[in-house]
Order: sequence, then structure tokens, then C-alpha cells
Amino acid sequence: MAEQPKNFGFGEDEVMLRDSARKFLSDHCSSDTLHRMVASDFNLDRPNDCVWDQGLWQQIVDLGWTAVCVPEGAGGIGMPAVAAIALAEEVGRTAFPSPLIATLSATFVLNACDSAAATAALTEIAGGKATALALTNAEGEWDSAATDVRVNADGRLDGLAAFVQDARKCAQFIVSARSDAGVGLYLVSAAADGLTLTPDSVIDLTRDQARLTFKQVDAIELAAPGTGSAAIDAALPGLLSLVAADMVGAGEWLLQTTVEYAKTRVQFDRPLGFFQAVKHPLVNVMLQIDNAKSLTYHAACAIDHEPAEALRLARMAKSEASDMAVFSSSRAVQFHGGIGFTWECYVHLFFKRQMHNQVLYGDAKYQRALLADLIIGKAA
Amino acid sequence: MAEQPKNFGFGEDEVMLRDSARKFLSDHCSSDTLHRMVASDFNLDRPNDCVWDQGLWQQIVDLGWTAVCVPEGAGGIGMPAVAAIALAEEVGRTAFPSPLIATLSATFVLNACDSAAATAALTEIAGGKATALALTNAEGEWDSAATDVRVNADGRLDGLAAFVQDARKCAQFIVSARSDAGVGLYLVSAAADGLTLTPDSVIDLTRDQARLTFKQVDAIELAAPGTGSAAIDAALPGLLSLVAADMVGAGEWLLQTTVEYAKTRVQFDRPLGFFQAVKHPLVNVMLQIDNAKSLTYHAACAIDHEPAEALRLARMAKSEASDMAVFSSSRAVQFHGGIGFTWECYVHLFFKRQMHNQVLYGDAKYQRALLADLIIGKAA
Amino acid sequence: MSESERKDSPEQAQFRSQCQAWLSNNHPGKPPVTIPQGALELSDPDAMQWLQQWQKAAYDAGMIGCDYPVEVGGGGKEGHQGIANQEMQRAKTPYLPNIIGMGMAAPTIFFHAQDDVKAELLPKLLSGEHIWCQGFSEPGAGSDLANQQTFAEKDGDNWVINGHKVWTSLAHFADWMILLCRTDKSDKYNGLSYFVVPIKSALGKGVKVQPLIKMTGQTGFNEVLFENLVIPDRYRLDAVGAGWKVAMTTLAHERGAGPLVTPASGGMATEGETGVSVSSVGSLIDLARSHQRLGKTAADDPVLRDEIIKLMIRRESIQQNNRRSAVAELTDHPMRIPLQSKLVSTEFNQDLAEVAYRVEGAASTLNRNDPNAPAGGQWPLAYMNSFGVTIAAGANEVQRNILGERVLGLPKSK
Amino acid sequence: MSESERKDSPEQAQFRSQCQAWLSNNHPGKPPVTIPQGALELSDPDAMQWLQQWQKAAYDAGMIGCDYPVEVGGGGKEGHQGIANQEMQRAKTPYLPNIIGMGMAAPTIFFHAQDDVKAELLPKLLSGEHIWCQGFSEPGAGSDLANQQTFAEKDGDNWVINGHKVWTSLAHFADWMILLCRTDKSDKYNGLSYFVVPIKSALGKGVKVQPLIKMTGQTGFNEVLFENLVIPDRYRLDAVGAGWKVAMTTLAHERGAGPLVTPASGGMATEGETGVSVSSVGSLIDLARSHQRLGKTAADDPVLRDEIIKLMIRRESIQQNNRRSAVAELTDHPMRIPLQSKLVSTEFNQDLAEVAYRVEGAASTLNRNDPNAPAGGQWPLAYMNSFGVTIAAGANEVQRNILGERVLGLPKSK
Repeated sequence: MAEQPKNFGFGEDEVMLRDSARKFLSDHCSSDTLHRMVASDFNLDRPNDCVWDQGLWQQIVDLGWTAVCVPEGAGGIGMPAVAAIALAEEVGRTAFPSPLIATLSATFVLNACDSAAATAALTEIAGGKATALALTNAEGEWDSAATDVRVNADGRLDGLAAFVQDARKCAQFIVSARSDAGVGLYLVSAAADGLTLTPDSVIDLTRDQARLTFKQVDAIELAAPGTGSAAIDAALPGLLSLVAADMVGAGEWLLQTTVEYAKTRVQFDRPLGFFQAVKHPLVNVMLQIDNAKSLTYHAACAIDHEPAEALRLARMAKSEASDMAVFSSSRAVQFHGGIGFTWECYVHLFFKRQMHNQVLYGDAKYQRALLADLIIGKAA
Repeated sequence: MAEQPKNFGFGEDEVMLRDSARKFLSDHCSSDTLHRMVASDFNLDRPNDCVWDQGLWQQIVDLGWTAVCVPEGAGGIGMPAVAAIALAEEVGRTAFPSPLIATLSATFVLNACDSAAATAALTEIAGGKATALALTNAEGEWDSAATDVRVNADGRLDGLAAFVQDARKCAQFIVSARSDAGVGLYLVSAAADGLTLTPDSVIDLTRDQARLTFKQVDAIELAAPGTGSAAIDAALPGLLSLVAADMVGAGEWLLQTTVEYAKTRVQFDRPLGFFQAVKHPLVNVMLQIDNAKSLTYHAACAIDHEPAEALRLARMAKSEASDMAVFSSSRAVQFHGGIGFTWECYVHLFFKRQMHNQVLYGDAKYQRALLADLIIGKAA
Repeated sequence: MSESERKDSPEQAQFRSQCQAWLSNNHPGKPPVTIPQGALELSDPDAMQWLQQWQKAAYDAGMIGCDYPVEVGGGGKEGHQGIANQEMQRAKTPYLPNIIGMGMAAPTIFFHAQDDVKAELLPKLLSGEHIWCQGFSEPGAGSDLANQQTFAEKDGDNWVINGHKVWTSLAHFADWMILLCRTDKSDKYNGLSYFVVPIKSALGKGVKVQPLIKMTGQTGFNEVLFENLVIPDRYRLDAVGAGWKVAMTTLAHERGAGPLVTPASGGMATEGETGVSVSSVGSLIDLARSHQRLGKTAADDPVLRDEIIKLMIRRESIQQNNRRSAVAELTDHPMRIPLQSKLVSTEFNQDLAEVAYRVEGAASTLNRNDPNAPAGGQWPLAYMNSFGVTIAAGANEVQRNILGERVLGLPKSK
Repeated sequence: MSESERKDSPEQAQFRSQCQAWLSNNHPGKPPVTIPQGALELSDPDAMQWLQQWQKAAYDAGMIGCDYPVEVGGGGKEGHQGIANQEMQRAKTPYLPNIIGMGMAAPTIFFHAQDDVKAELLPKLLSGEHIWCQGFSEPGAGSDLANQQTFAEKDGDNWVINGHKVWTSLAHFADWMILLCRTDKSDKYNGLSYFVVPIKSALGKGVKVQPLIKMTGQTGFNEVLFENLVIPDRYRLDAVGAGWKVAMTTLAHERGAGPLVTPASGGMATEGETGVSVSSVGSLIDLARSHQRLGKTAADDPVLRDEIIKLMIRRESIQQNNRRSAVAELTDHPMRIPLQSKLVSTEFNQDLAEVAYRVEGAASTLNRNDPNAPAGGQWPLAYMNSFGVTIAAGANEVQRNILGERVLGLPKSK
């Protein structure tokens, strides 16, 4: 901590970015707007939609949000990682459907690749090209070495990548693929021949997810075989922190919305919030949010200032944020009572996003098992 | 369950025994009496006492409590295991200092030994000879095969047994000892030459505990080498259920005492129990007590009716009772406020007994780890 | 011979044999359509009809309503329903669909209606020909049951009802409703009255039923709107203003705490195609065996094993508590365990589903209609649906108040 | 150069250098007697005396009370106490014994006493020559602070005090007490007044101090009985009837939320012989490494590892929350984190000690004076002592009310 700035790296520019993002998203993605956009069809077995506002995305690109963590040398703004994390928190606060988290995640991975191709891809991202990570196999293993894609001798890809976040919103993918020399990273256009995108039907209405199958697909090498896992691992603190920040924002929405409801809803001649059975759990939600938020900022700050500690701190943030995500959404539904259990109430949009985010890259217990290895040492 | 009686084996005789025990102990061991007896010296570093009412013990013997689970053939009453468990619950309810739990535990072990010496020892127990188990090594391992005592070729014992419960109140010990042929069980008089009893200083004021060192000590073989572990394992459901029942009784005392306090203590112009921050945790204590109680009866009933299931059920009971013990005592102190934190308040007597009981034979997580092996199968 | 059989009187023993004989020849077999996990989730009319046929057959065979007098369509044999339930469950028959009718409406009608109303309503209720629903919840009366705003106004020998009920299970099938509403705005508790209301026959004529959409996108609950519905005074139960007292009879029976045993069959494997029971720890263990986690199966992960065993202990506790609550000598307060039942079972199911969907890891993000969703997507769905019951019928926060006040004797928290 | 140093003004930087220079030559070294983990547990007069000497030395060097004006014995340099604290903690000096004096009494006196009283009391308070205690708790006023029954009656220019205070830490050493008591029985909140009371000089003359025995058998708290103690009116702080408002100043500073930074040193290894810190997760890990459990060390048991890591995350959260609360742009409500501090730290310590004593297994039954007690018996003792703080200074239930009401804006629960 001695080497981190006291303000977690939130200087004037970062605070200004956050405040403008908060205003922009609350202006353009109110819960009301969101519900109208993503929840028009309530049928449980509805076909898979991928609903988002592409016009808004262009405005975001123009505001430079995709460029914040792209280095200046690649045409970006070169802000510290906390800038991206601040954006992710605001995205979570509105459950905003967009490829922004995916693209910021891709930025962290590309920043960990040392190649001209990676720099070129970063430049494209700064220019607004939405990009997603395709690093996960069909079993949903989060290990950077686990991939079901192979890179052939001719540099083309074969195989399968699953659980690709916001895939249908993105124009290209960063794919981890294995050859005899180990895992490498590759850039693939969404329009490439031989690439098939099969949308998942997901519970979370605010995002899309897909599996990609590769048949002799052309790809550009970003990280050479044998160096891909290390690049993913180097980016992992950023990926974990982005998801944690999204959960922190969504958690705060759930808390404040439930608090407002508890102030006005009367039961037994009292506002709900009078009852300690409601008040104290809401306080506990607040405590968890604060923990998750501070740990997330700490982890994000470490990415720039204490890289050797960043993975440990990011796993802490992801663990606490995941537990908070479950608890904050469960209490929001419970304390909204019957109305909270309906489709028309906005709570379920955030509830489902929290369910989704908390499993990404491993849930809280998963993070703690790995933290135990880092902190206590591998178990005998 | 199809093979268990619906009433857990609590027939008229067992209910009558329980009711008379409840009356006897509430008459003779009120919390007031108990506090005067065991808590006269408050000094944290006081020397080790072993305070109990030996006159009362003689009355208990005369009432036949030590004989309940001794077979009729050995001069006992031959009641089902639930009779012993009912007594243990009443002992817990008054935190009664006596060698009764130790002696009932010894009865279960002797019942699992197939030898004339064991039958003779059971007859002595029925007649009132207080007997304790000395089965645990210095590391406090609960495995029936773990002992630091050796039996020599001449049948004498050498070594150490630790964590012997209520040792100073007992006239003899059942000792597990190892030879090359495996673990056997042996009866040793407290007055035997070469036996040294070193009292532990324990936190629980309502019992004593000691370590025994053996130097060429004469012993009577109860179970031959190689058969001792099996006898302990066969008795284990009984041992676990006795401790669980003790915790259930103590838990109910803590609950009811705290409820009474919460009805009368006024804070913020309301009785404490008005506040859900007090009421709901007390309800949760009640739920845990009920779980632990039903599981304990179920396990005890299985000892006689479903022996193959008894260990699984007893570990469930011990797990739930241990968690309850911690929670019930913690809430009792917390909700008594400042006064609950004082020596003069009776709560700490039960708090400390619960702390002690919940670690005996392994705490809740320990039981659950072994239950997972039994139910899910050993982990890969 | 089981313990309960051993305690049978000669008359009971004979009845038990009759039940056994009938059931061995008349089990309806597997349903031709998919049956949901519980009657309250029924939405397919074919499934409802098939289950109504089963209830009618069991009723005609004397196994439903046996404790009720013959005059109201019952069997006239007190202390026999428990035996019929045991035998139906042992035979693993399907569940009975008119669950609100038998569990809540029938005892309330029996204790509070006029004799002619009992004779009119109870036979078809018990036979399952008439499906019943319950009109207690309102937008402004969730856990605070006494805050009813639906109003019944006296008009000669009739009552005119206006108002809005919500969370009404089975209303889309129901012929009748038990209805709690306000008849006096000046007295919260003594201003309530209780009615039985024919709703199916009044659809479009003073009654409107519309589905409520759950957070999962499923239906099952309804809103029921009353606009100048006219019903005769004889459909009032007990005195004007006695509604709260009558409702207590309903709730006591709902919680298994009333004097009349609710007819219940069940046990038939009704999980549908997936074979997953979202209330079974065994299904969770199967799931854990088939999912990887940090290089081993989730069933080999010690932290998850601890969670699974905790759930198993809770499940066993619920069963053993129920067993114990039937033995008067082993319970200090007769309501101590019965009043826990809704609370502990709904929280158990919620926690079970939560552990299960987390076991699925990344795949828990998949919806029921995704071909790769583990266990047919049942677990995340069960987790979401579990909030319906931790909220409904007096939110669990209110259940804890009830236990603290009625069993522990603590002062009221309001 | 640390971030805080980078932000020093030239004057502050110079002060920091002075502190560093003085400390490098004047660290008092290891204590000649055993020092307990915190000042509130002090019972040995020799330990107290040694710590008072250290406080006096630090005071004379200008590192205590630097933010207070010179007229009241301070350094007259606003914004300097934080720097002194940083440097004393970096130098791992012993803690300061007059903790209630500096943290609670001094700011209260400073904001509410007459000038001559400030000048009379604050210099010896800051120097540690006078030890202070706090008289808020009463047998009938636990978490309900306003329910004070100790009564002060006006008698000419004096007040006559009668009553009974409990849980008074350090009263056995204290020269002075801050005292909240009732001056008007007809008004709960506006009937309180606030005094400073010389208690040591009045021992046996209107004041009696007797130890309270904790559940562990340890002392540390006291009862203080007042019988017709007479004090002059000038020792009243602020107006008659303004006691509640004055007490809020005290409590705000106790929780680190007041404008004046409390002087604080510390960091010297003061654990006594055992080397165990019962607030350190590291000590728990050491303990787990040395205890067996099911055939491996407790540190290798995955379920315990999960618990240990949870504690470590909580510990890190507390630190990072404190760090964040100092950055205005990163906190939505200025009191949101400061008001959590007592709650989360006391529950953290309780849970830490609980996990630790369970790690010890059978040996956790052993008392501190048993030679086989692991870690000198510190963990079970810490677990029991942890309840002192989850109860004291507004039980944690009250802390949750405060957070819910003041930060979230929920209605009052009483």
C-alpha cells in the first residue's frame, strides 16, 4: 500500500470521467428505458434476443470510453486502470447493455500482448471497434490454459469457444488457441469465413452470450504460442476488477432502490424500513458494497502501481463483490415483497445481471480457494 | 426411519425418567446454587478446581441413572439409548457438574465390548462407580485408532492419555492402548500404581479434565488388541449423542433465560424483545435447538433400531448441536448486554460449557467433513 | 408392521386395508401430460383435468375428506384421513389438485359456514370437481393481512364487492374463492368479513382474472378484480366483522396446525423430463458429480461438500422435527414446530437452489430453453421461484415475528 | 517518499522531519513490564506509569495535541496531529495510555467548556499526567444512552451528584471523568447535562470505584458510585440541558468522525510473551499450521482455508474502506464509512477469535494458565473478551440502526 496513491489513482480526470459517465448513463439508460428495451417479451422460453442501443454506443465511442486504457502510443488516452473500473461501475449501476465491459476487458488483454498486431487492435478499439474475449472452453473452466480451440500449422483456427460475453455486439474476438508450443492469442473478425456464432439463451436480459465454432478460420496472431496464458494471466486482475465494479454499481442500485421502497411501502402501519428485520439486512448489504468497492479500487490501483499484488487483490475484490451480488439481489427481491417478484418491477433486471456476473471468472468460493493458495500456500 | 418407532423410543418409562431428572436437577442444581458452587473464585488464573456435589451423586446413583443403559444381565435397567440421552439433555439444562456423562459414555463403550471383564465393569457402573473414557492422545485427535498409550507384553500400560473428561470425579478409566496387534481397551483404577493424573486448567467451570500418564500400570483387558477401535466406533454414536444432548439442554437454558431477560429489560422505552434485531436471532436460536434436538433423538433411536445408520445420524446431530452451541451462547451474552459480560451473571457458566462441548469429538465442520465421506463418498 | 399400523384401532386397521386394496388396483399410472412440481404451478388445462379425475376417483373411494361428517360429503370417520394420506403416499399416487380447497377453504367453511352452505359446497370441493382459490393478498396488504381494502357493502340481502386481489394461485382454474375483505373502514381488525365467492360463474360479470407475470417470465399467479360483484348474504362465513377470526382458522390449517388433517397424496415421480427434483439434496449431489471445479468435480470440492452436507442436515432436521412434533411429550409448546414449517422449508429450498446454481458455474447463466443448460435449467429457475414462497403467505420476516411472539412470548414488534 | 509526504505543506514537511529526528533518538524501547494489548485493559500500575512517562515525553516533544491552540496546552498547528501519528506509528512506539482523555474528553472540553476550564484541564490531559475515564453507561442505560438516571442537583454555585455508573474503563487509574447525567427528570433528551468531575481526589469523599468482574474472571471495567459528590458549576460543559448535544461531540470523536484528530501512537510489539496478536489473521494462519485436523494441518483443511481467507478479505476491506473514506470524491455520504468502523472491527475480531479457537480443537478447552494451552490461551480468551466490544459503546444492534437511519435515511426503529 505504501506504493499506491492514497486516492486509488482517482485524480481529477478519472473523477470527471466517472461523473460524466454517471450522468450520461442515467440520462440515456434509466431503468424505465432499460425495461422497455430488454423486457418487452416476458415469455420464459422466448427466443434469444440481443437488444442494445447502437446509436448510444456510437456516442460512447465518441466520448472516448473505449480509448481510456488504450496507450497513447496506440491512439488512446492512456489513463490508469481505475478509469476503466470507474466506467464499469457506472455501467453496472444502470445494467447498461453494451459491449463496453467486453471491449475494456479486451483492452487489458491486448495491453498484455507484446506485438504490432496487438497495438493495431488497440488502435481499432480506441476508434470504437467492439471486441470480445473468447477464452473459455465448453466446460466453463476459467484457467487461462484451458481452451478447446487449436491453431493449425497454417495459422488457422479450429474448435470451440464458449461463454463469450456480448458476442453479438462485437465485431471481433480475441481467441485463445493451443498448438504444440502452447497457448497463443489470435484476433478473429466476427465476419470471418468458417466462424459460426451460436447465441446462448441466457437468463440475464441485459447482455448476450454465445459459443463460437471455428472451422479453418483465418486469424491474426496477437501473442505467440506459449505466451498466451501469461498474457491472459497478466490481464486477469483487470478482467476480475471490471466484473467486480459492474457488481458494485448494480449492488448500489439495488440498495438504493430497495431503501426508497422501504421508506414508502407501509405494512403494519409503519414504513417497511422501520422494521429492523428490513433495516439491518439493508445495512449489511451496504457494508458488503463498501467492502467490494474499496477492494475493487485497491485492485485496480494495484494494476498500475503494484502489479505483483494485483491478482491477489483482484481475487479479493471479485470474491467480496460476488457474495455481495448474491446478497444484495436476494434482499432486494425479498424486501420488495410480491411486487419484487414480478416481471414489471425493475429489480429482476439487476438480480439476473448480478447472478450472471458473480459466476464469471469463478464465484466467491472459487476465488477464495485460489487466494488460499496464494496467501497460505498450496494445501498439502 | 421406517424401522424406527415414531416416538423415537420415548415410551412411558423414558418420559418418566426424563421428567423426574428434570425435577431433581432443577431442585438440586439451580443456576444460583451452581454459581455459588463453581464460581466462587473469579480469578482468571485460579488453580484448577474440581467442584461437585458428591452427596448428590450418591442420590443419582440411588435413582438408578448410572444403570439405565446397563443391560439387565449385568445388573442394570436395560433401557434404550434414548434414556441416557434424555438424562444428558437434563444435565445440560442445568450445566450440572458430575461424572454422569462420562459414566454413560463409558457404558456405551463397555456395551460394545464382548468380554466378561466388560460385563463386570458394567455391573460396577450400575452400582454407581463413576467411570471415564481415556481414549484421546495429546494432539486431541478423535480417531479411535489414535492413542499414545502402549500395552506391554505383560499387559501393563505405558504412555499418555489426554483430554479425559471429568477425570477427577471418576474412580476408574477405560483406556485405549496399542500393541503390535492393534488397539485394545483396558480398565484402570484411578488408584493404580504408576498412574499419574495431571489436572488441566479448563475454561469450563462445570467440569474437570485431566491428562493421565501411565508407567507400568496394571490394567484389566476389556477388548483384546485389534478389537478396541471397533468397540469405540460402535459406541461413537452414543458418545456423540450424549454430548449433543448436553448442548441441546444448555441451549434451551440459554434461550429461555435470554427470552426472559428480553421481556423485562427496557431500552429505548421498549422491552428488548420488541426489537427484531433481538427477536429474530432468538427465533433462529430456537430453530437450531429444535433441529439439534430432533436429530439427537433420531440418532439415539437409531442406536437401538437402525445401528447401521447411527453414526451418520449422530454426526448430523453433533454438527447441528455444535453450531447451535456457539450461536446460542453468543446471542445470550450479546443480548444480555453489559450484564451478560459479567462474572456474576449465570450466562457464562453455560457459554463456557457450550464452548467445551462443541469441540468434543470434533466440531461441526469436522463432523460434516466425515459426513461428506459417508454420504457423498470420499473426495478424489 | 409400521409403528403407525401398530397403533391403529380395529376400525382404522380395516380402513387401512381397504385403502391398500383399492390403491393396488386403482393407481392412475404415469400422467399422459407433464405435471409441474406442485399444484400451485399448474397452468396446462389437460394436466389439471387429469389430476381432477384422480382426485375424484380417490374421493369416490372414500380417501378424501374421510374425517368430515357424511352430511357435508365426508366419510364420517374421524381420525382416518391420516391413514388415507399415509397409504396414498406409500402408493406414490399423484398429488391432489384442489390443494387450496382442501387445505384452507374446507376447514374454514366447515367451522364457520351455515349448514346449507356446507352441504352445498363441500362435496364438490372434496371431490375436486370445484377448484378453489384464496383471495387474501392485495397490493397494499402483503404480509400485513389485516390491511384489506377490497370492500363488501351490504345491499339488502346481498353484498356488493369491489376491489383488487393479487398473487391468487389457481384463480385461472378456480370455480370458487375464499375472500377476506373489509366491511368497516373504521376498525382495522374488527372491520373485516369473510366470504365464499363463486368466481368462474361470474367471469366477465363482476370478476376479472388476469395473470401476473413472475420475474422468471412464468405465469401461475393472478390478479382478480371485483367490480360490483353481487353475492348473497348466505355466502358470508361467521358474523360480519369476524373475518379476522375466520382467517385465523384458514391460516392455522394452511400451516398444518388446525384440527382437521388435510387430504394429501403424492410421491409419484412428477419431475417431468429432466429427472431433477429441485427440492432434493440428492439431485444437487448428482449435479455436483457432473461439474468440474478447480480440477476436480464439484462433489470433490471440500467447501461445496460442507455446504451440501449442511443442506442435508437441514433436510433431515425438517423431517425429524415434523416427526417429533407429533409426540406431545417431546415438545414443550404445541405450536413451536408447526409454526416453523413454512419458514424453514422455504428457506431450505432457496438455499438449496442457490448452492446448486453456483455449482453449475458458467453454465448457470443459461436459460431453460438453452440446449446446454445443465439439468434442463431447473436450478437457476428454482432459485428465482424460491422467492415467491419466502415472500408469500406472510413473508418470512413475519413468520419470525409470529414465532418470537406466539412461541417465545416476546412482545409484539409493531 | 510516501504519498502523504508528497502532500505535506512546507511547514508540515518540516514538522515531519522534527518528529522523525526526535523519534529516532527517543523511542522508549521495550517495556520493562508486560503491557496488555490495549490501554483499556491496563491493570498493572507499573505498566500505566511507564506508559504515562512515554506520553509525557511525546507531549513535551510536541507530538501530542499539536492541533490544539497553545493557550490550552496544544501545539497551535492545525493539520499536524495526523503527521505526528503517522511518524509515531512508523516508529512503532508504545500506545498512549490516556486514550479516553485524548479521544473523547479533550475534544468535548475543547468545544464545550469555559476558557478557564480548558486551560486548567487540557495541558495535563494531553501530557498524560491526568488519566481520564468516561461516565456514560449505567445499569439502566446500556445502548439507550439517553436513559441516564445519575442525577445532578443544583445547590447554589455547586452541583450535587448521586448515581451509579458502570463499565467505566480506566476508572481505577483515573483522575477525572467526563460525566453525562440527568438534571431534569421530565424530559428524556433535553433533561441531560454534561460535567467534568475530579474523581481521584474525591475517592472516599462522595466517589467510590469498584471493579466489575468480566465473564473471563478479568477486571478492567469498574462501577463508579456517586454519593452527594459536590462539584462547582464551572465544571459543567455547555448549557444546563445541553448534555445530549455535548455527548454527540464525544461520540463523534470516539468514532473518528469529529474534526479533531486523536493523538495516537502504537505499533510496538506489545503482545507479551506469546507473540500472538489476537487481531491478526497472520497469527491465525500460524496457529492453523501447527494444529492437526483429520490427518492434515488445519492450514491445509480447505473449509478452514475458506474461513481464513474470508477473514483476510474483511481485514483488507476495513483498511481499504478507511483509505477510501478520506477521499471525498469516492464516498457518497461522508459518514457512511466512519459510522461502520466500530461495528465491523468488533465483529471482525469476534469472528477471528472464534475461528481460531475452533482451530485449536480439544486444546481450546484449556485456560490461559494451563501449560498446554495453545498460543498461551489467548484465542479463547480473546473470543470471550470480544463480546465486551460488540456490546459496549452502543451495542452493534444500535450501530446498525444508526447506519440505517443516518446513512440510508430509513425511519427510526423505536
